[in-house]
Amino acid sequence: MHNKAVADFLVVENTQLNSTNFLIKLKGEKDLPKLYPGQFVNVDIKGLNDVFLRRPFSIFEVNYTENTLSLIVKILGKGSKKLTEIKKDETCNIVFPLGNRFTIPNKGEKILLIGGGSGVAPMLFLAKVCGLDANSVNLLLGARTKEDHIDATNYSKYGKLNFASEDGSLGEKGFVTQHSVFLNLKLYDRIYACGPDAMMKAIAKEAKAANVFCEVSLENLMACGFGVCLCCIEPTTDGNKTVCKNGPVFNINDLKW
Amino acid sequence: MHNKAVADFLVVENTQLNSTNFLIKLKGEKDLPKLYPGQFVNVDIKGLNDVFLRRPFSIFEVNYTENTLSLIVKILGKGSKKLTEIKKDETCNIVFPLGNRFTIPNKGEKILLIGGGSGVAPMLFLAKVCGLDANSVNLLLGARTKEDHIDATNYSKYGKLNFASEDGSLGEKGFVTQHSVFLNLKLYDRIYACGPDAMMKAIAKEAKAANVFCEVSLENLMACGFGVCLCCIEPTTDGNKTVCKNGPVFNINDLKW
Amino acid sequence: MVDLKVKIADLELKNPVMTASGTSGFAEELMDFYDVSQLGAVLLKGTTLKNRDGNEYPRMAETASGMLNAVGLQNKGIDYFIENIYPRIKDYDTPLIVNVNGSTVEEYIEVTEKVNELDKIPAIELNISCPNVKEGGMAFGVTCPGAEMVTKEVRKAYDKTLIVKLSPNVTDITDIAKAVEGQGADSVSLVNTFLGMAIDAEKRIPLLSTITGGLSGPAIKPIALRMVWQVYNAVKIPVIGIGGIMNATDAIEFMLAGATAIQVGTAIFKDPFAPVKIIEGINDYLKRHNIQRVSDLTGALQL
Amino acid sequence: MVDLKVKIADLELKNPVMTASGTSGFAEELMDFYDVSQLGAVLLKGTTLKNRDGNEYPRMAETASGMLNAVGLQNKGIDYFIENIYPRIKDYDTPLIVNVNGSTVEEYIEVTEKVNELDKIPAIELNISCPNVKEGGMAFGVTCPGAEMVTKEVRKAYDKTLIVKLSPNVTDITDIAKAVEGQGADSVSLVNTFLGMAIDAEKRIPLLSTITGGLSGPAIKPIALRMVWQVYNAVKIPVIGIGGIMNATDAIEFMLAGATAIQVGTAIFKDPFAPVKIIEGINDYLKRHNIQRVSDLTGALQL
Ligand SMILES: Cc1cc2nc3c(=O)[nH]c(=O)nc-3n(C[C@H](O)[C@H](O)[C@H](O)COP(=O)(O)OP(=O)(O)OC[C@H]3O[C@@H](n4cnc5c(N)ncnc54)[C@H](O)[C@@H]3O)c2cc1C
Ligand SMILES: Cc1cc2nc3c(=O)[nH]c(=O)nc-3n(C[C@H](O)[C@H](O)[C@H](O)COP(=O)(O)OP(=O)(O)OC[C@H]3O[C@@H](n4cnc5c(N)ncnc54)[C@H](O)[C@@H]3O)c2cc1C
Ligand SMILES: Cc1cc2nc3c(=O)[nH]c(=O)nc-3n(C[C@H](O)[C@H](O)[C@H](O)COP(=O)(O)O)c2cc1C
Ligand SMILES: Cc1cc2nc3c(=O)[nH]c(=O)nc-3n(C[C@H](O)[C@H](O)[C@H](O)COP(=O)(O)O)c2cc1C
Ligand code: FES
Ligand code: FES
Repeated sequence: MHNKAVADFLVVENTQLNSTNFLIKLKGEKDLPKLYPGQFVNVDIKGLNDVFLRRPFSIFEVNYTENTLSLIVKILGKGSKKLTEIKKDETCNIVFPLGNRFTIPNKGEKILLIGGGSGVAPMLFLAKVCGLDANSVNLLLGARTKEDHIDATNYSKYGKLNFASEDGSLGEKGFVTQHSVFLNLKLYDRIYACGPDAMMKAIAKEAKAANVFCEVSLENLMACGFGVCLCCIEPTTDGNKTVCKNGPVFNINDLKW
Repeated sequence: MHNKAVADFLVVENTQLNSTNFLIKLKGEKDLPKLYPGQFVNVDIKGLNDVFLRRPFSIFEVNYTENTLSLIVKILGKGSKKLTEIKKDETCNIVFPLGNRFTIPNKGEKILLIGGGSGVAPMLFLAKVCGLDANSVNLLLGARTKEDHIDATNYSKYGKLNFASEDGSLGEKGFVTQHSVFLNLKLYDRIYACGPDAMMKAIAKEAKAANVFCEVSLENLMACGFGVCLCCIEPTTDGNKTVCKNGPVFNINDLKW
Repeated sequence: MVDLKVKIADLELKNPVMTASGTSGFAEELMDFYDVSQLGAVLLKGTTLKNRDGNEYPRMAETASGMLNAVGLQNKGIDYFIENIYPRIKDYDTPLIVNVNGSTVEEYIEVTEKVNELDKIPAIELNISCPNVKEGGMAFGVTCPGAEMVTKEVRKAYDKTLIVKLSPNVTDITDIAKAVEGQGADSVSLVNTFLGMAIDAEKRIPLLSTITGGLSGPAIKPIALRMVWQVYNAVKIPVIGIGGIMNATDAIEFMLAGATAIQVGTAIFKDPFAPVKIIEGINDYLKRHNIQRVSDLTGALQL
Repeated sequence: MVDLKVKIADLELKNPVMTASGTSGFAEELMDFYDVSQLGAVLLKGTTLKNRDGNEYPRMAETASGMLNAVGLQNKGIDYFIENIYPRIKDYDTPLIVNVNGSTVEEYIEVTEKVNELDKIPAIELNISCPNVKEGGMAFGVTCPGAEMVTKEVRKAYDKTLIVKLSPNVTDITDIAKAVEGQGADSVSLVNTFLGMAIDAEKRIPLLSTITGGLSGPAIKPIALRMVWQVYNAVKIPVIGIGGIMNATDAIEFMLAGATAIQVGTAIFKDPFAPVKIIEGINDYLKRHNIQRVSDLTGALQL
């Protein structure tokens, strides 16, 4: 029943990962509930006259022992920028946990996880949670340049790391959909993706053609984040669904793409 | 002509003076113009959703060598509270110098300066600027309790210090208008006062009765601070005048009290 | 102990704090956070006769101290509500009020008739003020004849408490309030959203798919408060105040201006607990000011 | 170089950025900060036939992203203006526009006739939308017959550019805009302030001496922008956009929505340099987007 909360978290870390991405680790006062890849939190951005609503960020890492959760925050506009300026020991108020979650794959399945930009956050979380043999997991991370990539070396124990960059400065040159691990999608039992809309659509198109199970996590403009305002809709075969509550994870077969 | 400015100042000091008052010292980039007792600055309070307009504060001290000006800020509501939380090395945007000024007394005149609460700020500034023999200046500072008084010992070189407190914990017990130096106003050539409205009215009444020159500095709600909005009016014998531009200093004979 | 109970015609509320329609779903979403039985009432999402997909994305734009929405009454229709949602929520221990919408008078009547049959719905709020739909909606709410007509017909079809929700997009809201009072409305709630617009200057496009949308949030509070005060002075039926209420102080201001109860809308998006905190805050205020009954606040502004 | 010039009927402006009436005094106060000749135009403080003391203190209340004012047209009357203020300011190198007010049509006419004689005043703005005075003011601005009547009479008395300033406190602002256009207005400026109210919950009193006042600032921007867009699509005369413009982006949004020029009001209180910064910001935008003439922005919203 009362499975969601609003709470002040303590900022225990704020590390700049690269030119535009920050890792923000938040410690809860009460014990965290179990959190799942795909879920997000809605953050109150304080101290700006022109930011009124909260801002949604995916859960990237959870540590139940420390009672912390981490976000990867990319500077996009005024709210995200302000959030990256938050300091250790300040409080950060979040609404959580929000959204549905990715379907956890079955043992033995071969999976491809694709993250673009700050969309890597839920993908790395998912890789960790899957609990699969690293050999059966391909992680494909895409960004514009090497600079924009987040260091994911720690995640090689959860899957094979592959990189794509538009300028070829890290991994293969081009979009993720041009990467060699993306060439034959029939190799995978499941594909999961999170990233910019255009990327999600390109992936969905290929996954559909290859008839492979594929879940994508969508981003759009939210007012409430928990399903009451109906602002964040995505058209589906079953009508308009909320990205914040019915999503953010959708099976591509349910989308009208 | 262009004798007013809007500028970012650097906070070089923020010292808590007592339970509710803070001394904030601001350093300008450009050379300060000559500033006069009675003038004020209008401060942009950053980082609050519910504070939209600037907040006016009297100039308390000026140091042309350091290029600094200081304010005494008393916590009254949300904006003043936030301002007292400003940190050294942060910037503070002010519009300045605003308002008219106290009439500087002539050599040899006997004067009484009365400051109540944060109204001590312009009084101490005036005491310093007068350049009179300390023997001819009586400074009367009033507050609720000793705790609420600001340490003014440094100012004894500019005049004789007298204190009034409602509970008798510092100086004489009672309001400033009950203080012994206030008993015979005929002793003074000029009386200057700054403080809460009720105090100003009580002083004005006695000064009028004694027929002594008296200037009071008024506080009221301001939107612009430089005379364009006509929100901050005080009725005078010559019609409604703006406290921010025609004031804040008024000769009591011009007021409709 | 202070008495928080208020009455909207025959409808008794535990306290004057309701949630606004379209900002609290069908109460279930709030149940994810806390027990809605604490609330004075819950206004359910605007309901029409048939399924409505609502408007296209984007439906939301943030503005200074507010937001624009262009949801456009997305809902699955009254029958779906009755069959699928009502059974799940009907036993919540707080009055559930259906927000009734239509493109035509007939549609309003049909929805009302169906709601009239629902035991556990003690009141309806007639929405003649939605700025986000092409037909009906606000059109009825901005002229006296329009407002009169639909109120009159719905009144005939409804036995329980009839609240009419007014549009602020009018020259004189007291005219509309008096018109619906004259046709038997038990209460008026105001305001719905203001018609507004937002533009992306860089891309030179509107930020909403519908170009214009409804403005809500603290930005509108001063106007809403003025309207509540005007309407309170113009009608005899209880007034429900809505518009930018974020905290207990805001709620109390609306009551002082004349509201018998208030609705919390956009504030819920920032903090789902806002209505609960507002109840607590009102309680504290009454204690601090030594006021026995919250109803004593209604219209208690000293002029 | 980009071309910032715009035309309001026969009135040529260096750039589209004016200051709004009542927020920039008689231009002299801005001269304390910078040379007003940089500005597109300066709208002078609302002027009436006779001296007006305005309303009692308190006249101002801060609200979320805005403020309420209840100044009530304090001014020394048109004769005082002509004798004492006009000589001091008439040679400022920017169009000075008198904001004409009255309680009766006759008063509007008399003020207009006197202003008509002033060589250095190239235009007037007819204020039929002030919410802060008991008679006249907004009363003329909220009905078509009222707006028509006063516009018609003033038009007869005035040879130069006649701008009519519209009230947002109406059901359909396009009706009023069309009505004044029909009576010969050269341009419409909108919006004036929204009628609002603020209360001190602790003291249970209104925060303004007049109970209600006019709301301005960013809070109203979305509504003002919508109205400008509607009016732009309804009339042929140039539209001047006003309401919560704080920066160049806001100004550009109003132009995209259909404004030929804009006025900066409340923003001046926060930063007297706001109009100057807005001019710079528009200039940068045009360069960045490779747009030659600022006038190309007017109505350039892509739907
Ligand atoms: C479910 C979900 C999970 C997310 N997870 C992450 C994450 O883990 N890390 C991360 O960095 N970001 C994430 N985002 C995106 C993040 O919420 C936005 O970057 C942030 O809200 C932007 O706020 P801002 O104030 O910086 O931008 P603003 O200044 O408000 O806007 C800047 C520009 O970006 C556009 N914009 C803003 N938010 C969105 C959006 N959600 N969709 C489309 N356009 C938008 C605006 O329209 C505007 O043009 C997520 C979004 C969603 C919905
Ligand atoms: C010319 C001038 C000089 C001043 N000099 C000083 C100074 O040197 N030191 C200092 O501490 N303060 C000074 N003040 C007062 C100071 O401006 C206010 O305390 C401050 O603006 C309050 O802001 P706030 O956001 O804290 O209060 P808010 O939260 O906005 O308001 C709190 C309460 O105080 C009332 N209030 C706020 N400001 C005023 C006011 N100016 N007059 C009457 N009631 C008010 C409000 O109506 C409200 O009830 C001066 C004021 C003026 C006009
Ligand atoms: C996203 C959203 C959806 C809304 N949907 C409805 C609705 O379906 N029916 C209705 O009468 N009002 C609807 N409203 C208006 C609110 O109930 C309320 O009148 C308005 O938002 C003003 O209050 P607020 O400022 O507290 O939000 C909606 C408002 C928002 C923000
Ligand atoms: C303090 C104040 C005084 C005003 N006086 C006048 C006036 O005399 N005449 C007039 O037409 N408008 C007057 N206005 C309205 C402004 O010109 C402008 O239309 C309104 O404030 C909206 O713009 P803004 O949000 O940029 O301030 C006044 C506004 C304020 C805030
Ligand atoms: S953001 Fe409100 S329903 Fe999704
Ligand atoms: S505050 Fe605007 S005139 Fe004084």
